[in-house]
Amino acid sequence: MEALIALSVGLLTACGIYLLLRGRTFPVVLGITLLSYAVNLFLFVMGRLSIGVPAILEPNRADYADPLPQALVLTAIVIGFGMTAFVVVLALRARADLGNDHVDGREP
Amino acid sequence: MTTELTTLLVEIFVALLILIGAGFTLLGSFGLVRLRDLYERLHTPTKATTLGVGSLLIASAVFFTWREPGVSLHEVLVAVFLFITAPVSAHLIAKAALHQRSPSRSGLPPESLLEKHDGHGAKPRPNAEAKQKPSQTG
Amino acid sequence: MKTLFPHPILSLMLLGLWLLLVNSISPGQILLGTLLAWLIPLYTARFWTAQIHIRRPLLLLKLTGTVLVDILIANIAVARLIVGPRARIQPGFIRMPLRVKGNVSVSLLANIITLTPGTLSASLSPDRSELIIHALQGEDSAAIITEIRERYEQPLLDALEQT
Amino acid sequence: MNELPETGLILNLALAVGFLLVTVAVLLSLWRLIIGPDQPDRILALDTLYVNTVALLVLLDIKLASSLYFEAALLIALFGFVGTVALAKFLTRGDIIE
Amino acid sequence: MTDLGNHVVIAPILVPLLTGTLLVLLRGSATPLRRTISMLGIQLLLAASLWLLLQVADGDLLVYQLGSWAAPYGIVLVADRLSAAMVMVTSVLALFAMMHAIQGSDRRGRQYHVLFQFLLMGLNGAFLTGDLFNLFVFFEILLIASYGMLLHGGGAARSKAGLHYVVVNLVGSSLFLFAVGTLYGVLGTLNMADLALRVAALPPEEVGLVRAAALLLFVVFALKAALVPLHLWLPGAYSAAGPASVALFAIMTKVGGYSILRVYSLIFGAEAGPLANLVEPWLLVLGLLTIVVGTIGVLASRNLALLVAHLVVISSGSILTAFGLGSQAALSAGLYYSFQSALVTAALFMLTENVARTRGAFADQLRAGPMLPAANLLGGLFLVLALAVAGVPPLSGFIGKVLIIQASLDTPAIAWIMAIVLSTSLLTLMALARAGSTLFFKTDTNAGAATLPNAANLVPVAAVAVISLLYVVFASPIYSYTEAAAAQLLSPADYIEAVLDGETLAGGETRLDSETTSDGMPPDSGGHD
Amino acid sequence: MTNLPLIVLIPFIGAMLPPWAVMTGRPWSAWVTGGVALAALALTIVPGLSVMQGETLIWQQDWFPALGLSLAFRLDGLALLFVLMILIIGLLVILYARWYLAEQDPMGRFYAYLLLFMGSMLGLVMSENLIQLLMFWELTSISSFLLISYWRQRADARQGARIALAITGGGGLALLGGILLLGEIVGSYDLSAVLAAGKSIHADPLYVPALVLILLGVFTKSAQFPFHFWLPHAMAAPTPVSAYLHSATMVKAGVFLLARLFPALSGSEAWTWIVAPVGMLTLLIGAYNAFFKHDLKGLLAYSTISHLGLITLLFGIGTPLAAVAGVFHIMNHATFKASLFMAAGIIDHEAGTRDMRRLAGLWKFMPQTGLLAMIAAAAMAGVPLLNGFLSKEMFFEKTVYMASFAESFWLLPVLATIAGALAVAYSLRFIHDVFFNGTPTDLPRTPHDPSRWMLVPVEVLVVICIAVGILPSLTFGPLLGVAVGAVLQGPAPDYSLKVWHGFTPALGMSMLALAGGALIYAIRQPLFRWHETLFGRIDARALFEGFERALLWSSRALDQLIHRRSLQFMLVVLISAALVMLARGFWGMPITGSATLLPIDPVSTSAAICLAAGAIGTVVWHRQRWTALVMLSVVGLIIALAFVKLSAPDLALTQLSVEMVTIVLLLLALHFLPKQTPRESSLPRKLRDLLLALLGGGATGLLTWAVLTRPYDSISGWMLENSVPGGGGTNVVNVILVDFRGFDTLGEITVLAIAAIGIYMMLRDLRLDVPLTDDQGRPWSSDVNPLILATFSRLLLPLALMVAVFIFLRGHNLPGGGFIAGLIISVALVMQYLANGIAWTKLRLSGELHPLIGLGLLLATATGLGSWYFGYPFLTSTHGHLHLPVIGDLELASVMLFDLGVMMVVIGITLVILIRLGRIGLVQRRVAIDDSDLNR
Ligand code: NA
Ligand code: NA
Repeated sequence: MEALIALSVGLLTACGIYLLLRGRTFPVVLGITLLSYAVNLFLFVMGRLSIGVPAILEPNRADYADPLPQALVLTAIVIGFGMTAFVVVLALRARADLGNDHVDGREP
Repeated sequence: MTTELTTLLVEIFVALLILIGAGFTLLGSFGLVRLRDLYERLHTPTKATTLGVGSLLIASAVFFTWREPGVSLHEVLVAVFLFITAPVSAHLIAKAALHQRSPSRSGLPPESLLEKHDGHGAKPRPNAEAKQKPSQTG
Repeated sequence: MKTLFPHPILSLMLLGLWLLLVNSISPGQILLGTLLAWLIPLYTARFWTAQIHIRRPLLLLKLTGTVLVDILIANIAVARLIVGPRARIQPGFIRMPLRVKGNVSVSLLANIITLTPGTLSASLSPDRSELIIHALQGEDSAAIITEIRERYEQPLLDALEQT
Repeated sequence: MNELPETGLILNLALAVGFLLVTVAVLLSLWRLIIGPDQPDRILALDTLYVNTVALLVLLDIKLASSLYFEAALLIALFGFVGTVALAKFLTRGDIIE
Repeated sequence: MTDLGNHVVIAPILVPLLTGTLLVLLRGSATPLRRTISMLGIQLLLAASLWLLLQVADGDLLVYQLGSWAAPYGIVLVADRLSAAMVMVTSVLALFAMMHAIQGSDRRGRQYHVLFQFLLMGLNGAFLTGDLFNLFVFFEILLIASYGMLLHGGGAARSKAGLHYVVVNLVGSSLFLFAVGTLYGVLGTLNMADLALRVAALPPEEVGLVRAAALLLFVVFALKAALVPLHLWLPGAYSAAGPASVALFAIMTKVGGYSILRVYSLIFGAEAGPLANLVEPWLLVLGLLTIVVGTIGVLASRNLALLVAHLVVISSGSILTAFGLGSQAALSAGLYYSFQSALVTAALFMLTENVARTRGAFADQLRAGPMLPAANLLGGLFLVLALAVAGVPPLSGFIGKVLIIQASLDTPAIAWIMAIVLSTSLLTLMALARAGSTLFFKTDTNAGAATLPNAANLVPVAAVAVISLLYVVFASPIYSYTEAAAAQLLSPADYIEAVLDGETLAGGETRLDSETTSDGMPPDSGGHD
Repeated sequence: MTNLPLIVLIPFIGAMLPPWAVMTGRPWSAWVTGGVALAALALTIVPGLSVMQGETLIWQQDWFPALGLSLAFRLDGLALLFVLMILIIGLLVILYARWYLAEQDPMGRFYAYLLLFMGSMLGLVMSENLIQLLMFWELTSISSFLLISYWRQRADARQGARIALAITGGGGLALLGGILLLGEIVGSYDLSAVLAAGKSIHADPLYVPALVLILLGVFTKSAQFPFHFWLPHAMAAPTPVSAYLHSATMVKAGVFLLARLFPALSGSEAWTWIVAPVGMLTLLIGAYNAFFKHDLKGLLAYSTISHLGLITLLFGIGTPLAAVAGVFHIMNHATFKASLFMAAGIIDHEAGTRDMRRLAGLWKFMPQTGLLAMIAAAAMAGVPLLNGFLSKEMFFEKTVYMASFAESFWLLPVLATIAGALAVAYSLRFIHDVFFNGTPTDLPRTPHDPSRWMLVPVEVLVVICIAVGILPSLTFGPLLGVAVGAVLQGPAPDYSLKVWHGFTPALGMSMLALAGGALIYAIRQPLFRWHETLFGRIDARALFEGFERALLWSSRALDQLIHRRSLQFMLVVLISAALVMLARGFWGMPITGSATLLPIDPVSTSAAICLAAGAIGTVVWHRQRWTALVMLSVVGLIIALAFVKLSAPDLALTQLSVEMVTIVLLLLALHFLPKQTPRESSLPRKLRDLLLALLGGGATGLLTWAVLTRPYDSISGWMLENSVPGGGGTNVVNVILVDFRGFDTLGEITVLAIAAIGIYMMLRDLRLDVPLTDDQGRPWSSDVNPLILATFSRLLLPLALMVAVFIFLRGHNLPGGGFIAGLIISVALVMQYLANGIAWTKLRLSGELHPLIGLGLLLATATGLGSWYFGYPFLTSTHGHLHLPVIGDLELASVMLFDLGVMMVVIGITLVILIRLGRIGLVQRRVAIDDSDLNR
């Protein structure tokens, strides 16, 4: 399972980076989103993998997933959402101001 | 009835529901792959998949009702929700497909009809509700 | 009373929903559920512009039963079509003029058509006068329209619209 | 609660088969999603994928004998619908909130 | 009721937060009211910062346990000499920037004051937090506020620069999370003091991972600090932003520098075993390179705002070069330099706007424009600030540069540092002389008439000029403070002890025994039971 | 003693007066300035007298001990000599400038700059601390920049000032380096300590670098070859400035420093081999160029260069007697050169030109000026009975003395004589070409002697030249004595200040020079032509300009290379940097650890396949943006499933909700963006990006693998244990979010609030073209709100609200919480907008949603502040059970209020963002309709 997760993180990062390096705003936003998925997944699994043991306290269970990375990822997701929303609107603003959707503001 | 027998019966019942549910779920997706045009494919998930998941949800309701104290019916909520929304989703997808003139094996309805359904040609009836201010009671 | 309890049926539904959600019928939860079932419709009342007047509740109940049974039939039918030879599928579009007029009844009819055997409501004309239906075995469109009219549209008309 | 019997063999077997079938369903939906060919096809496939995952979650709930993931299933059902509506409306109207 | 004095550590965060929130609630209120509230907030912040500074000046470390949860379990704020000084400089800068903004540039959009306050909150939080993930959160606060402030006023140039700035920083934030995640994944904690303890006791097989994370974190901080080659975002962003915004941005590169200083002295400091002094060699080389590249930018700039933006890069390079030397004298020199360069570059940005405004269509372009009616005043202020920033006596930059060179005298890097610092100073001076001579001396008779600058607009600029002089006059006490701050940084044991309250657990030891459990309990937990 | 700093301070304070005084009347600024200089001079008298007794006065005040910087002033013979020169010539220049400056010249500014310069010069020569000396040194560069560029409208003035600043300022920086090294060698920056260290400094390995750097400062300031070229261009300054800066003060600062540090630095081979040749070259080049300049001030400028070379050469020779000659020539040169500059200024002022090719026969028009100029020029030429003769004689004597040491040194007296002859020639030219040699041609105005007072300063200086020339030991003698004592830091050598030394080789050289000079002048016309063809094109300014242009060009080229305004470039750099650092971190370390791993199951594998398909699909279809978006949402869904599988229900719920809102957001945005991405990346570019992507993916994958295969131990055990007793909730994740790490959450909602504000700001007045057709060119369906959707979506709202309340209330103990509840409500409301439109929905929503942002933030903060009231830190929570009849046990926690704040912020923000974004199209369409109305 660990290998699967590592591969997933790597793949998401790779796809995110490739899209980040495109010349138009929309693919870049998609890239940012993919990259933040990678980051969130990565940050989450830093508490290691555990199946069927959510961090909801129950009287007869001793095993729990590490709750702290989950809390961190929640924060990261929320912040990431705010940032994505901002950059999406900025892309629109740039398109309106610059007349095109190239990240450098000019058609190549 | 002994506890063991109850357990067995419930288990068999739940197992059956699971198998039926999973089977229909698969059937829905299978149709998605097998059928030949979008309009045909639209039939399968709306019916089979919805029923399949509904069956699984009932299995869950039975299982938890039996396993934990009290009646567990909240799964019904999801099932009802799916049954209400699935046709709406299908309707909207079909509408989009007709708008895009997605090809159909049997041929699309006449263009004039599609134009009319797109709201072109005939003037659409204005949405009366949007204009009038809503009263408290509606 | 109307302003205080704009939608008693909705309120009841919501209370039921609450109890389903919490999986409990303790007095505290009933009280809390009641409170919410009162407050939420109060806030959302203005979204419910069309008041549904159920004239024949029993007919509606019967229709519900018919639909549920038809859903099961529909699934088996569809299953056979999917798994069986594809040649058995002779699809076609059917244009069905509507007799129901109300928002709720038109919507209900469209949904029922989709959930029941072999048919799918593909498009409702913007003036709500007709429905384009896609049928998996649509050679005999008249028969399909007749069946829909008899099985679903008429009961809907009777239960919700006929005065 | 602790005196409850363990999940039995039949149920486990059914769960295993169930997981297998739903997993295949997921992959088939994914296949349709990938091959399209039209935009509405992809919406349909995505919608089905959402419902398939509801099925997976229900199975997981039963398997873990814990209803902790019920809300997730509920939200997937809800958001699958909203997503389908938004994607479809984009195709017919462009402006989805207007 | 409690003594409010106990909460002085968190005040620099809460004051702007509450001011900002109040301004959000007063959506649509009149500009004078917004200005008054904003200004009052800053004055309150200034008072709080001063109070905090006085509290830590004698060497006390103030630890504030949020939610009464002890470190390392909860988040703590820590005020030492360095963080208090950073907060103080931020507050002073905020005052000047706000004085400038309320002369009219805040009017270009309604949200200026809100964004300004939240940016202050982010800055102060970053300076005060003792928790690595919380540092990330405050980074995000200050970044998103800075995105807004950069775009404040709108226009094509800002949109383009903003897009670059935002996307680059979003990637930076992702890297931050990768780094923090790895550190947590290996060390199992987020509190910086606790991280320091655990790094010191790191088993050899984990060294590679932690080093990778630490270096990745360095990339993030270097990006914020505009260390070459990660400075590319800065010139465009800073030159496009309105001066009322960018005046406050002058401190933002300092956040990067601060974080480098904090993390690599505390967590990866001298006691970090195989990871000790991890980034110093990088810092030294890249810092010098930054100075060179910044100077190239200064020479090549065709407008004043861009030139000043490159000056920010140079000053960042100078500070990080000093930090790269690592000795107490060098850190102290870097800090001394850092405080004044933030103020001076901010004032230059403000002056740029004043000049641009009087020159009409010529704005801040470095070409002959209309005769300036107030050339003496504007040019005089420019001269003073230019000298200060180029490191020419008798202004503050001179002492800063001398201190940095002096700190390098007995190191092998002396030749490089002296050659680069001195020659770039000359080139900077030449470029500034050219710019000043073009702007204030040279006139194009066909250029039409310039307008008279608003004298009130120049008050903050003049104030910084005076401060720059006073900074030299009182160099000795200021340096004593930075020296003490550097000493505090170089003895992280005190910090660790203060934060963990004497708890000296080595990494890997269990913390789950009942004793430590009760340590972290709030005094009133379950109070109503 | 204590008035030493006052001497320096007075001009600085006085510099503020002239701009005020000028308001009373122009002359007032001159009198005030003169008064300031006089006051400083008066203050010098008492300490000056003690210095003449051989004392060295030092006043010291700690300033910045850590740096070695103290406020320290020193008055010894050398300093006194310079102070007197600065103040006395300064007074004369002030007087002269009063009549020199034209009506339109702002006089207040002139005198202010002049006093600034005077103060800087005084500070420089009186500094006891070397860093302080350097500060004044740079101040002289800056104030001279201001003085040279005084006529700022003139391009040559601006440029001359910039060249001067670049050269002398740069030299100052080198000097700084040298001084820091010297201080490092000696251990102190106090001059006394440095001088006391004496020759021991030479042994230090840092000596040569220190010497070179210090000499760079000296040579630039004193216009030594090859830095001499700034001086002629500084002649664009008003003539009083030239008379002051370029005779007695600014340019003398360099040689002053040579003299000042003479005991510490001189006497080594390096010293001799650097200083003497530079001095000699400068002497010759200056003299040569002076002769060929047609501009009067140009001639004087090169002559100054030449004489500074002479002084430098003398110090370079390094013997005590040479030093005596050097100091003596400093004094003499100051007097005759200042008077010559003033005379040149008068000629320029009265005749309107300084071009010697136009000037001629002025003797008839201005005999008084002519006489004074003639005497001063004779002094410059080294004519006996004038002061210039004496020091030049001493110089010749030293060259002869040096020649006796080595055979090859014979060149020295020869070159000295040639330079002497050239000096005679240019002095002759100055007199003959201007005052005689025919009649003036085509002068702008008719010249005549200037007003009486303008001549007084020249007369004073010329009288000194004569007096010193005849009675050297009675005039400059005593001052020279103490000055030399100070330079040598010991007893002065035996030297005699006599007019007649008998027939010495030096006298012969003098005579030879006089004769040779006359000869050179006689054949000037062919020489001018010869010079014109050989060196006519060489122009130092053009060289500097060329250098500056090259610097500018190369920096612009480099700048364009480095500072590319390309996002892709920035990202490539950033990602590469991260990769390099990761590689460096991992280098040589094992990747895989020893922890036991979990098995892989088919469901997870299939999910991973979906994830991969979604991610790769997003990349593959990124040109078909809508399709890419669909693929992206698959990734989001699978991530949520992963969270479910890996025991993180809260995360799954949040991920799903955020995912939903993000997709709606992206769809809203996509409407206004192109639906396709053009193909514009070249194949190499794509391959580069692919490589970088694969490396990045590989790196994070390996990082993940490395961490996951290692066992660890974390602080979260404590959190599990304390969640119920400390935080009052069984959902540990939620307790961490709202309690243990509630501060993070407060920050997180602040980020959201700021994002909303920024977005709100960006959307104001946003004008975007609304596409009238879909990407296949088909007009949009006009069925805006399909009925079936509208009908069923209305049912959704109350249901979703109910679910949200449920999720919110249970969050503390079970998966859920304010954030998720907020998003559910938001999505339900967004659904209303989707199905029914903005206008319809807005009418039915009670109240605005914007205030929720501020109120939520306020509520969350206020909850945190509430704990202050009970004496606990910010965000300290409390919880407890409330026993109510019928209802039973009700658990309440203060963090629920906090969570409520979070929920409010989330609702406010999501709707503000989405609805405002949705409204763009609405507004645009309305605008379009209005426009078409207008057109009709
Ligand atoms: Na039950
Ligand atoms: Na002539």
